[in-house]
Amino acid sequence: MAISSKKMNPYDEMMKGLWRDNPVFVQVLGMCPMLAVTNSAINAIAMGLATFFVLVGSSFLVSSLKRWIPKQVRISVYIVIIATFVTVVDYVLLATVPAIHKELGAFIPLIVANCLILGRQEAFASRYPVKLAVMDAIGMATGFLLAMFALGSVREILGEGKLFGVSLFGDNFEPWVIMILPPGGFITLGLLLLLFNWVGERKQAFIAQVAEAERGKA
Amino acid sequence: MGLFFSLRNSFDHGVHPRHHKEQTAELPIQRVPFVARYVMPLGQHIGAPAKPVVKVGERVQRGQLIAEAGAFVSTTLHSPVTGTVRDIGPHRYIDGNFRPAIEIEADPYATQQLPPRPAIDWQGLSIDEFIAQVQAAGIVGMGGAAFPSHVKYAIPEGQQIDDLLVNGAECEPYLTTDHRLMVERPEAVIRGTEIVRQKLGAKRATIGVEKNKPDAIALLKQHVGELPIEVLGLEVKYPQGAEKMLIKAAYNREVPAGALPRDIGVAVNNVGTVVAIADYFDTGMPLIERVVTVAGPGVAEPANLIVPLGTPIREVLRFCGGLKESTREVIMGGPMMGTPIADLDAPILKGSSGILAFTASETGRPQEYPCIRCGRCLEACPYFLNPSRLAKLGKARLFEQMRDDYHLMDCVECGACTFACPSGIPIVQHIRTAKDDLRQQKVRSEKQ
Amino acid sequence: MNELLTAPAIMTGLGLFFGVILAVAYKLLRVEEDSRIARTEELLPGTNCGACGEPGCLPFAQKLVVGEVEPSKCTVASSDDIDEIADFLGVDAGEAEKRVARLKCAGGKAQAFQIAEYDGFESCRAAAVVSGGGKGCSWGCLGLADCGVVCDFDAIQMNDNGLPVVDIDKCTACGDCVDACPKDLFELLPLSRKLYVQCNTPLAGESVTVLCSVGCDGCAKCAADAAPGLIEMKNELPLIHYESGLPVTPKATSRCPTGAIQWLEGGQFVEEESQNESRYAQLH
Amino acid sequence: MSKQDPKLLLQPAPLLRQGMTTPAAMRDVWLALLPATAAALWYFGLAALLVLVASIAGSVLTEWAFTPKERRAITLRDNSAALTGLLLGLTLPPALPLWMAFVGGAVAIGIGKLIWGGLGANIFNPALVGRAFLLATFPIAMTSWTVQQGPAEFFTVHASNLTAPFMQAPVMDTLSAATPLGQMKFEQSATPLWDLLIGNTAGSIGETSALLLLLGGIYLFLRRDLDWRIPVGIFASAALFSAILYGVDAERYPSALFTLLSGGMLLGALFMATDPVTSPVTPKGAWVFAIGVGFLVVLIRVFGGFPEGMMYAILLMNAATPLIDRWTQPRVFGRNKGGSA
Amino acid sequence: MSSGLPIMEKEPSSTTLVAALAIAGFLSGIIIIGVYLATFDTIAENKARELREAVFRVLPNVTRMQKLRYDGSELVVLPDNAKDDEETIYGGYNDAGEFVGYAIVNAGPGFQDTVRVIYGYRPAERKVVGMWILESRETPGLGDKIYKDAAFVANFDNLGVDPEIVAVKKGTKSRANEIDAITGATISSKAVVRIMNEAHKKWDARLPVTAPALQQAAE
Amino acid sequence: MDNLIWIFISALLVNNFVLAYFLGLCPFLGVSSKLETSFRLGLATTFVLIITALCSWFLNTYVLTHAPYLRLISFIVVIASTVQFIEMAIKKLSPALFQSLGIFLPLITTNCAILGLAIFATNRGYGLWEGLTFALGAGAGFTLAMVLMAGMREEAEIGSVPALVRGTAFNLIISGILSMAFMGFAGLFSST
Ligand SMILES: Cc1cc2nc3c(=O)[nH]c(=O)nc-3n(C[C@H](O)[C@H](O)[C@H](O)COP(=O)(O)O)c2cc1C
Ligand SMILES: Cc1cc2nc3c(=O)[nH]c(=O)nc-3n(C[C@H](O)[C@H](O)[C@H](O)COP(=O)(O)O)c2cc1C
Ligand SMILES: Cc1cc2nc3c(=O)[nH]c(=O)nc-3n(C[C@H](O)[C@H](O)[C@H](O)COP(=O)(O)O)c2cc1C
Ligand SMILES: Cc1cc2nc3c(=O)[nH]c(=O)nc-3n(C[C@H](O)[C@H](O)[C@H](O)CO)c2cc1C
Ligand code: SF4
Ligand code: SF4
Ligand code: SF4
Ligand code: SF4
Ligand code: FES
Repeated sequence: MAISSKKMNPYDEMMKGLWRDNPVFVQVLGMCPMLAVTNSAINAIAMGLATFFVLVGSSFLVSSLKRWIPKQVRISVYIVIIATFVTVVDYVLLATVPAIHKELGAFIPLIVANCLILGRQEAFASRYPVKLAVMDAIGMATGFLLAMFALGSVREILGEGKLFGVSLFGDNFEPWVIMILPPGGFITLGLLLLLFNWVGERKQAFIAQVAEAERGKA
Repeated sequence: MGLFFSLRNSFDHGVHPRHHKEQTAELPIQRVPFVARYVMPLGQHIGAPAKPVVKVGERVQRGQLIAEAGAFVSTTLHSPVTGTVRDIGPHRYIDGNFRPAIEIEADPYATQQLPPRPAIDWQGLSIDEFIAQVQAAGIVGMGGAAFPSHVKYAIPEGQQIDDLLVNGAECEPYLTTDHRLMVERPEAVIRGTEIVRQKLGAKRATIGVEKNKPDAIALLKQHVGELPIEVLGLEVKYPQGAEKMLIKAAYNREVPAGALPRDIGVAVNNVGTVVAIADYFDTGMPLIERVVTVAGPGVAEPANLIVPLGTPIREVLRFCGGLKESTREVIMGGPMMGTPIADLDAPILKGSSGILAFTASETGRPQEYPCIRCGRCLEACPYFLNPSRLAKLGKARLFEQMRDDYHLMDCVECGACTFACPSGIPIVQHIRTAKDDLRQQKVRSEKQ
Repeated sequence: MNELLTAPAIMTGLGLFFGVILAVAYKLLRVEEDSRIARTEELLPGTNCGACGEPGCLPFAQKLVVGEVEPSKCTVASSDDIDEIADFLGVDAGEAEKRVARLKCAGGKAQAFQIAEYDGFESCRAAAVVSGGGKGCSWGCLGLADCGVVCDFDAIQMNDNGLPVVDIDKCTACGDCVDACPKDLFELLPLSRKLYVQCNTPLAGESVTVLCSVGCDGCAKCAADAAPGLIEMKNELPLIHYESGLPVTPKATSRCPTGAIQWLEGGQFVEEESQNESRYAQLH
Repeated sequence: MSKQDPKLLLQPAPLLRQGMTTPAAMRDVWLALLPATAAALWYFGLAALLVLVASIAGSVLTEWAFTPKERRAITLRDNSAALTGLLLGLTLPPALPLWMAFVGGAVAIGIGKLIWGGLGANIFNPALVGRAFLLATFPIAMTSWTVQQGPAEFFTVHASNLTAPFMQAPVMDTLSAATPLGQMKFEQSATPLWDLLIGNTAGSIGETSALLLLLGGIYLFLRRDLDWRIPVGIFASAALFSAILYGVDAERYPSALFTLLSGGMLLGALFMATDPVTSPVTPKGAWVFAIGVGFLVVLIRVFGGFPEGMMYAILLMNAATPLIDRWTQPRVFGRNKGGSA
Repeated sequence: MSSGLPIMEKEPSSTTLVAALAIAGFLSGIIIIGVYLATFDTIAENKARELREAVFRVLPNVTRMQKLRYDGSELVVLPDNAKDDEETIYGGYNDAGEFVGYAIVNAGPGFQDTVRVIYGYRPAERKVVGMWILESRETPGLGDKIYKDAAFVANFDNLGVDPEIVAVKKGTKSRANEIDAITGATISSKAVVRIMNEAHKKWDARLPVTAPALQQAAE
Repeated sequence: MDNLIWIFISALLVNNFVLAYFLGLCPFLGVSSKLETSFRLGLATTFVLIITALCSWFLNTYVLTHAPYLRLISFIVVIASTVQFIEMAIKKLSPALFQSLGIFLPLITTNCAILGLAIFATNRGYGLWEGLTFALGAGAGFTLAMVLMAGMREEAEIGSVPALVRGTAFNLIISGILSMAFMGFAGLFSST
């Protein structure tokens, strides 16, 4: 196992999931739920929260139990752990918010297959202490949640003229039906990503400019 | 299909550029006077360079051997003038690079007469002797590629030439050297054809001439007499003169890719080549001069000329009244395949069929647009390649893919695709660039 | 109550069943392979997400080990992990001394004479196949940046003089520029070889100087000024025998009439004066 | 050396060119579309003109805005962005709100063309990407057809045309009409062929007049701007498939001629499937492409959910074009089909 | 990972592996069953309520229901928690426990994907008395009008089934067995009709005019 | 029979797993850069989907009737283990087959198309044959989408896609256009 001896700051571990290593925009993971259930902001948030719970929970467990899990079966054990959490979420949602559960449909169970979750177990939780693992999971899950929310709200606003079901533009708004349909999901996420890249590039250019200016001064 | 082809006498695809031959088609061939300095590059043919047999300071006679063949695929060089060898070393070649060459300073007082020699009895020669004679005469293909002719005549064991095809297509615009030769010396064309036909043991010979030269076709037909030589009018289409296209047009047969015409029993010679052979056997004159068309909108007095090899292009142009002010580009060869000339001091070579000068209005580089995949290049390419794809891959520097998946190496660089492209994409240049890169990589990997 | 038992029972059963099957399969069906592959796969996140463009972590690891891909293609691993993989795989690369690409020509626009004007698309090789591209010296740099285009590390920039300047920090000596240059002008040399001939022409004397003001005219003064045997004149160019072990000093550059031989502190064509300054500083 | 010479140019051979240029090809398409466009104005009046202008404006402005300054002059001069706008406009209903037409033009160029790298790089037909986007986004407005009002009421503009951006178009029941294909699909009633021929039907701005479209196609063919294999292949395969169905059940399925003359068949087959950029370059590929389009159109029209399938058929075959191209390389001279000598 | 593990650390015995998996399975089984049992009642209740609501919606005046199943010859009453299958329908009864009509569920392809329809049917009058969509992925704004458009749903409140239900262009409805299709969503409308016609064909002969009497009182 | 045909067409075109259901996007976006690989991944996925259909039918019929709450976890464990077993077996028995198809197996088991198939098939109450047809259609649809996507990406790779757009953003947008084109199949064979 590769446990780096470098000192790691839990806060940094958390923050990196939000932007620098954002699971959606940078790592391109978990695309299926990202696109499938983001046709409204509320669904996106529900899915994001479900993922949050599963990710943080299983990271905690995996990190705590890592000493007792033989390497050869670790994937299988992780899957069992994750699937257990997902089943729990599934039943809890079904019992408490059946309407949302119906909307999210088959995608709750599919959280198990979200590469993001197993990926964090393998790449992080199984290698680092509990505290770091949980912070990392929180960061990643929040990054995922934010991305879900961004996409969900764009799609809901344009697709229905509403946000969280509240009408924004009055009755006469012409909804952009495509936003709710699959192509709209792909294209909107593509454009969001483009925006993300563009901002990143701008930032780089800005940093370079500042550095240049400082070098000029020195 | 077959019937259709034989009626049409052509190949598939190709393009129809304006032929622009009116400038010089009617002008008789003139001789240019001797000048002060001649440069004979040692490698002006395909194959190994020749090896000098003279030294700096040595006096040479016109027609004297100055370099011997460096290998079997190589040929001899003879002095184009009587004079003194001034230098043997790097001189600028028409492709802009420096190449080893023999520089001869003409003797201004010499008569420049060829020492008279008796005609050679070609009929008595065995094929091997014939081949040796052709090599000794320094004769190479005059159709442009400058491939040593004797090599073409050395037919490997087990192969048989049935047809000799003499290439009088002259499909490149502006050029009229072959045309003038056929019109002015039809008997030499026929005699040269007959010599080669008999020596190769071919059953028949065909002289293929594009139909835009009706006078040449008529004259040749008159001179054929009883000989088994057919004079065939061909559709006017570029590149009718490319040998594989010519074979397709004349005999409706395809030479397999990578193979030579002789593999399907055909030998192809340019009319200039057979005339050079006729002259050598008649008068003993080796290849020391050739016919060159000087034309194009940038030339003051276009002409068809007999030029001693090694004459600087500058001198040839001076004889034609020099370049017009507006000239922007001078090329050697035809406008479709010729080489742009960087330095007018470069010499006329055995393979130089024309010197063409163009002004800004012809050489304006077309505005390049992205390829719109219109397919015109595919329908132009006589080799049925996919030039659009080749150019796209070339731009992306995917040279291996061009070679392995899109038959880069089959391209003869005829330029038909670039001619046809509405987007002004320099397709052939991408192709040449790719070939050059691959060639260099191969040399490098062989070195290691 | 019944259900309270079925669930754990079924799950334990499944676990046992597949545990046994897999354990047995693992024993019977295992295949030996390069142990580095397994180790590399260990270091990868194991997400099998395909984001690297390979069909999974194992195939990615296989390609990593043979050097076909770079570790950073994995989007999931953190940068530390990636460093670690790079370290692990880099063990046997064993680069003793840093090498950089050096250019055998200093004849930029201001020094080398152009006899004709190339009018085609921007590429040295494309220009080279059109009658040499019009540069008087047919061995010199054409300045159309093929080398810069192929450099994956962004290490080559064309300067105002039309010459490629290699950023010696970015250059990894990958050799792509060497392959790309139609004039064979680049060579990969250890950074420590400071005495360097920036010219490639086999011409000599006046033939050179009419074409280029910084070309080597083959005068052999450098050879005379260096330790005997260090510099040999070959093809009208100085050939420096570093392998001879003879002392190499800037003195060899002192009488060069054209500056074709240079003492390089760092990169080539860095501001001309500072380089000359350092040359003189070394001399005196 | 000859320093006193005028510095010669080294421009690689060939120096001669055919004379055809890409902007000229685009101009030809404009000319070819002129008669059909004029007829559209005759039938649908000013409203149609406004829709065309809006979609062209959307296209051209987007092209302008997202092209780096130094390339702008060239890209706009090649006429292709405006052509995309025109072709998109011709496929829109005459009563479409202008803002939607504008959005369509912007999407056509933005997503259909620019993200691919501009002219020549796109795989999908930009005009149809724009239209598919509009149809999926504003399905109701995009399927509200109007009856022709004729030249007498040239200056009539529909209230829906002038809807404010992002707002819903008012329902216009008085003028609404079904297209021949809609009637066929949902009522199994075929419009008389003569009406289809001269364009006396409801439909999108440019698709109604079969005769004038054919005329434009013939012009393009004569100018060698389009690959004749594509329209011929589409017509042949669509007619064949449709004739077979007609043979099976003449009550339910349209005849071959109806299939050829109705809807976007002619506009699509002559002007959109033939977009050189998005159709195969190889001659054999053109056949495969065309037959695919012909088959898919009939499949979608007859068995699918939409009355009209031309747009989707072309887009689907566009997606397959890279593969078609790869698998239909011409047989190289002197080689057999497999590519060996 | 599957194979070729590094031979660096000592390998745990196969039994350890099997045991680890078994233990993980065991624990997860316990957790899952725990959650399952804890949520079971609520979920069951939710489901039942949903079904009840649907049945009540398509059968006016119905306040009680029971599950019926066709066993090949006649309808038999099933307990409420029995598993549904294709042969299951629901009987609706009013306050007084009198039979009102059947609620029938059927599914079939719609415009985009499967549509599940439930409708109320009164054999005595040979009339459909209500329709509701249980599940569909029809296009928002178009196809989803089959349940969002009250006017369309109202079509089914008093609809003849003989010879079969027919969807006609909006505004042209003239006979008892016709419904107005939704403009712009003719296909979804027709799909609903087709699904109902199919179900009707299957059930028509099987349904007695009065269903078996209400057995247990649903609260 | 009609029903089976519709299930097949629906999974292949109308409700394409990738383009309409958003299943299996990770490999679809990640591994579709080369045609050859895409096609093989498609085949391997179809194979795993069929195994999945078999497993889930088996579980549904014999195990989950007793314990429905174990659906998710048992699907996962059984499918993953079965595929892993097959992977090992192929690797041992036919290294060639392993190199061409087997290396994809781990990637496939971790993607949601597989689990999605099992869940959809169960939700819809498909029997064995329906499940297998569904798997075949979904696999063919996945392969079709992969191959089309790879063709386009290979073409765009050597084209002039702006640097800013290159990468995932571009892949998503062209998937969107492809998905839009596939909308043309909506309602196929379900109308009239
Ligand atoms: C594109 C192309 C065009 C050619 N055009 C002619 C031509 O017009 N006349 C000609 O004699 N040779 C032409 N050649 C050269 C012939 O292919 C062939 O090499 C020549 O006729 C052989 O005769 P030679 O060896 O005697 O020159 C052309 C070659 C190419 C590739
Ligand atoms: C829904 C699902 C998701 C999975 N996700 C992952 C994953 O993200 N990464 C992973 O390595 N294995 C994952 N697996 C397990 C793999 O399919 C496969 O069994 C495993 O990679 C084999 O690894 P091993 O050889 O280390 O046991 C998943 C399995 C399932 C059923
Ligand atoms: C994006 C889009 C989604 C559509 N969704 C549906 C739908 O869910 N249900 C439906 O019946 N028609 C839908 N349609 C319309 C059908 O394609 C078809 O045009 C319509 O059913 C014809 O009905 P009409 O004759 O009433 O206009 C949709 C059209 C588009 C463009
Ligand atoms: C014959 C022909 C047909 C064309 N058809 C279309 C078309 O249907 N849609 C379009 O956007 N552009 C069309 N164009 C213009 C151009 O090819 C198009 O803008 C490119 O696809 C943009 O890269 C056409 C051009 C020609 C020459
Ligand atoms: S230059 Fe090559 S590719 Fe172009 S037409 Fe000629 S043979 Fe074909
Ligand atoms: S002729 Fe030019 S524009 Fe047309 S396909 Fe060929 S390269 Fe492209
Ligand atoms: S070094 Fe070579 S590749 Fe680089 S610019 Fe000079 S000639 Fe071109
Ligand atoms: S003479 Fe030397 S320095 Fe000058 S251009 Fe030639 S190679 Fe370069
Ligand atoms: S989230 Fe669906 S395949 Fe990765």
